[in-house]
Amino acid sequence: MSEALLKVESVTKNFGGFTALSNVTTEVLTGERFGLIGPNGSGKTTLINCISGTLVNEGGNIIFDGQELAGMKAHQRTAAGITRTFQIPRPFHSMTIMDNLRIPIEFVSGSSSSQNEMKDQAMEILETMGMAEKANEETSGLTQIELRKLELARAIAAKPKLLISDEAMAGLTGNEVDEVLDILIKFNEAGMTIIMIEHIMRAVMQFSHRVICLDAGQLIAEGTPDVIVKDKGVERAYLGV
Amino acid sequence: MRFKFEIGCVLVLLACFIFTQADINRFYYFAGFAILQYVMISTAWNILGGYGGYINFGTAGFLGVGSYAAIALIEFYGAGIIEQIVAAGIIAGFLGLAIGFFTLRLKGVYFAIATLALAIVLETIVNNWDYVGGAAGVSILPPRKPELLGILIVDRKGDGIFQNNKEYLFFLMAVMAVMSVWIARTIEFGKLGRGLNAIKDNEEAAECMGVPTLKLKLVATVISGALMGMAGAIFPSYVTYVDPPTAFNLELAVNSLAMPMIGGTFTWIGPVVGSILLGTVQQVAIVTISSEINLLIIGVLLIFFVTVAPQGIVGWFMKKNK
Amino acid sequence: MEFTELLLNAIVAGILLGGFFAALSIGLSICFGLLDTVNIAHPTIIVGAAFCTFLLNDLLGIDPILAGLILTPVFFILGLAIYSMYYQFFEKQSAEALRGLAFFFGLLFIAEVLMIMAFGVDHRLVSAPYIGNSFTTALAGMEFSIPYRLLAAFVVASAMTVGLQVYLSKSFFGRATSAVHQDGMALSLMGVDPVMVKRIAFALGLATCGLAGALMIIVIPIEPAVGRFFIGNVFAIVVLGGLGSISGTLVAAFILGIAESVVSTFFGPSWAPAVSFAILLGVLAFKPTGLFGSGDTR
Amino acid sequence: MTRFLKSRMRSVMLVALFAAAFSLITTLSPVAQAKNIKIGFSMALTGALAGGGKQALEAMKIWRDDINAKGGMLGRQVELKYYDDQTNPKNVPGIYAKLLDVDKVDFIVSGYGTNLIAPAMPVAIDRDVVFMGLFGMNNNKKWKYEKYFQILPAGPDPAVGFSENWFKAIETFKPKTIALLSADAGFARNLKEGAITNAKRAGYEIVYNQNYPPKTADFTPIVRAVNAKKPDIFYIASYPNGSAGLVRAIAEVGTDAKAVGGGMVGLQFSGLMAGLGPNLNGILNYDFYVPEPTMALYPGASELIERYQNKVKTEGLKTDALGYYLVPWAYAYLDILGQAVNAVGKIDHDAIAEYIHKTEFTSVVGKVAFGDNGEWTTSRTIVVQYQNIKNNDLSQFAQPGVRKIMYPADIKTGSPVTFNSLR
Repeated sequence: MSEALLKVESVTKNFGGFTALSNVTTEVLTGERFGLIGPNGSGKTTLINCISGTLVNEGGNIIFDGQELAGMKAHQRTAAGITRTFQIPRPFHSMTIMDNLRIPIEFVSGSSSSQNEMKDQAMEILETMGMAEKANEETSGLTQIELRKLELARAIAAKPKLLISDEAMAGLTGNEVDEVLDILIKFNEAGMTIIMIEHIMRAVMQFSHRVICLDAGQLIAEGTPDVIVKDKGVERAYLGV
Repeated sequence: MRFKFEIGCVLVLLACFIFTQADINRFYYFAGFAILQYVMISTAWNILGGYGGYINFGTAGFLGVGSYAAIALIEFYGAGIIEQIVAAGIIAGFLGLAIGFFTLRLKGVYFAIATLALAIVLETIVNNWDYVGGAAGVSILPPRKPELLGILIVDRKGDGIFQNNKEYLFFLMAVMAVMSVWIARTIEFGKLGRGLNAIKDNEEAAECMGVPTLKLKLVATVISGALMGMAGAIFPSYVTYVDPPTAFNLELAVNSLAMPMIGGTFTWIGPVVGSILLGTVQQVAIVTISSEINLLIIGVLLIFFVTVAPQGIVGWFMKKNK
Repeated sequence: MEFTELLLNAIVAGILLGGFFAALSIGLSICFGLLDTVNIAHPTIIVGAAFCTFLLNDLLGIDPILAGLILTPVFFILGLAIYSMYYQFFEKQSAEALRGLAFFFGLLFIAEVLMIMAFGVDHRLVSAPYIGNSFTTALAGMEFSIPYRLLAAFVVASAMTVGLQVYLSKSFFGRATSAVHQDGMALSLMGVDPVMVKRIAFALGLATCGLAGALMIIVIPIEPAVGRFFIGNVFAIVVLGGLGSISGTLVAAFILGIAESVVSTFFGPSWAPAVSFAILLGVLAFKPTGLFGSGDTR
Repeated sequence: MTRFLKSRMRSVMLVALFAAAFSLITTLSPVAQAKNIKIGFSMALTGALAGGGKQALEAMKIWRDDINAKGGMLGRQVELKYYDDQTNPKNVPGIYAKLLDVDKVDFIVSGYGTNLIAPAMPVAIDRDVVFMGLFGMNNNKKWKYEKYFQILPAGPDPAVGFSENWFKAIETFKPKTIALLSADAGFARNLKEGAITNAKRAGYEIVYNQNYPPKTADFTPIVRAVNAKKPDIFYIASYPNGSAGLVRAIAEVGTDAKAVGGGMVGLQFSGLMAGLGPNLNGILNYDFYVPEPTMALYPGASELIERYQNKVKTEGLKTDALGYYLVPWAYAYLDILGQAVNAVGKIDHDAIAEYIHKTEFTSVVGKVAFGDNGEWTTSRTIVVQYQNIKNNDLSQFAQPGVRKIMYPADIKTGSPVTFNSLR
């Protein structure tokens, strides 16, 4: 493994009197498959909101690819190479699936390409995802797994260096989870660093090189999946004992 | 064919020009002017409201600023109509930029109410600005023989291009309306339009997919505002008397959002269809029904269309032909 | 001394005027703030109630405020009817707020026409012993005169606000209303029909029009189109107070009332609307959810 | 559906829509009725000025019936052709174009009010036709159109002439200071400008000069601000909403000004008079016609008003129950046109305009002569003081003694007393 792609240094975030993140420090290495776990309300989504720029952290620094992210808007961070998916899929519902993918291509990864080239790039991703035949359909008719896949496909279309996948597998069946895992691993092998937030332990442990666990806004454990699984603190956080 | 739409635009303008040369009742220029003005206003509104999903409730503010910019220029040095329109477009565009900075961070209803508030603030300022007539209103005397680049435009004896000022204004209005439809269509099929659509569907997702949302909204507000300002600028010359309640009328806010909605907000043709339809009904109602029933018809039509054709007439047609 | 006397009188007048504004806005605070129905026809419906008050007062000699109370259940039922229609065509299809806005505009026009046909276009007033007189008192060498009609508006509006606030925060139904505002799904899981809750809440909002109409005709002369004057004001107040906050609405109404009154007294009344709405714009620029709004901006 | 078909559909739809819109407008052309003389106008039947507009329209219908009973104009029956301008100046140019081009009316007269006359002026000038105005303030000042005649009896300089008599009436108080307040609306602002001229002529010191927005709900702060300046007189140029609000606010806050009122529009309307009742006592305001015995100089006016009142009652009209304010004037501006046309004997706008300029007419508003800009040669606004109002009963306002005439001197039925002495 090489040097750190993303450095999170003492990041703190408050909502009114409630501390959602307190002094979180960690780093993600280039090419790594990084797992982020923690019980509900532990601050996982808040952390990635701070990384992706939809929230502004009050304290600490986030450094991506050697660049300090403070003051950068979400779309600038996307252009810099950080893209995320949403826990509840947020497709552009007035567009076809193809057009959904064309938004990040046009605004980020392929802004200098012609319309036809953009279409090809989108199609290529859809083919990898196994959704090519649905390219010209509206999003309203999609099933749960298809929505999840669209969410991923759209994020991948931005050609990020770092992909943050926020519970991309919630509500999917076992087979479908494997399908999504395969896709993510495929893109990781092509060089994409991936942070995966997940409740499905099997998936996250199988996927990740390294895992951190948050509880009540604090980082309580960090290590390889084997270490995390045996960690007492993690167990306590999840079981509430 | 590549420029089919542009050719269509030219043909429409040609038809309008021939229309002004035919010796017919001048009433049609008045009615046509009013309808074309609404085509322009609702098209302009739709750039931000239809594509971007930001409801501008302050249409009257932008139009009023356009009208009063024109009046100020007339009072200042007797500016010609083209100068008025250009200047009003620039001023209203800047207004859009300024307002955008303040209000575009607001979402949904907050934005709508903020723009409404803005229109009221502007009306109050104009009320107290005596140079342009203030609350007392102002009469505009149109020049008898306007020239443009040394060419005589209007002359009663037939030496100019048009016989009558109203024909000239009608044609100008047609040019501007077609231009704004062209602009709206270009935006719709371009990067800006797709970005705005993404914003309408889900702003946060759009931002995270690399769409510079604030910038696009600002650009849309500026373009939309400038077009509204231009539509407002021609108004004083048309009506020859303007006072703040007329220039900042609530009717403008209602029509500018009702017309695109009746036609369909998702495509350029929607506002055009909506404003031709509703505008014609209004113009016809004024000169056929001389009572409050007029207003009743508008009310019933509004409710009818939004309940029966939720995607507008264009959406309804597309569905049927799927 | 004279300045202090003027200023204090202006503030008192502003609070009373704010009470009147609150009466006009409080129903909208429920319909718009809690239920997201952009009821632009709200002031016009109040004018309708004002005309009914006029009839009751003119024909039967009923005191306007009593008439307002009598009208309250009538407008509650009207609210049920309007919401049923609105639900059928918009809410059920989860249509954008924009379509609802057009619907209420249509409603506004129809209501105006009905009033023109029923009452004509002339201005109407009511008479009651407390109209045209004021309560005068001297305090610390300064004279205060408080018009009874505005005092009535203030008292009734405050009572209405406090009543609604208590009802909405203490009763099961009230809490259900707040819940439906935040998460309709959770409510259905609790076994409460969210549509029913919304319907009743909307009707409650419209029921306030009964009393608000009575206050309107006590305070100003009415004609069918006078409701349009207040569209800007009531929406500004609800938004300034923060959507979903009943007490915020009351405070915002006082702020606008005092602003208008003080500006009228010291800087010339013609600037009053600009100041009121500039306050709104200023607040929104710094706190996009209004004074007492919760975190989420919709 | 293919993209091509879709775009085809669109253009077909657009063309069809244009065609439908055009045909809808063109089919409006009515069957020409050559026999009748048609008089066309726009009138405010909805919107802010509808109260006046509806009243005027009924008076105009009475005139039509009268002249038709007498044989019409030029031996032809008269027909009124009118459209509702919704009190929105924007609608006016189109309406007059329709009247002249499509309906082919023989004459046009104006709608009610300055704002709605203004946008019709260029249309009339463009067609070079006689244009009678109903209650316009200085509409012809910029245009100087020689075929425009206006019925508001405010003299050759209307803005100043309108309040001239009022300022003469208050001389008796020997005032030194004056406060001026006006509604932020066209007509009222003009009135106030005229009043300022009169105040300066008389050498009064202006201690307060402000405008209020039409949407003002509470006027007590304004009245207090005025009182703080301790003016001897308080001139108000207001619209109906504000007139009512101010009368009440003054009743509640009180004032030491000796004269209050002047240009308060709306206090002449039945609804407001009855609604305000005793609060009106002491107000000194302009008026045009009141049921005082000396108003006999308007021949036939009281009979006309009686007919109007009966019409309202029997037909169940929702218009002003008394009709003092506009009925004689709306009748007269048509009557003068009718007299002129019949005297000239043909539809010749040049000749008719010339005739109107050189003739002194006698109508229900007495003797009328038009001078420069088509305004009256003399001012005949009357000044009345409200007094002896006991309750909110409307019928008392139909009796003499409630609105006594203070000026002009030749028809006065009382002398102005200080505001507070009548409270």
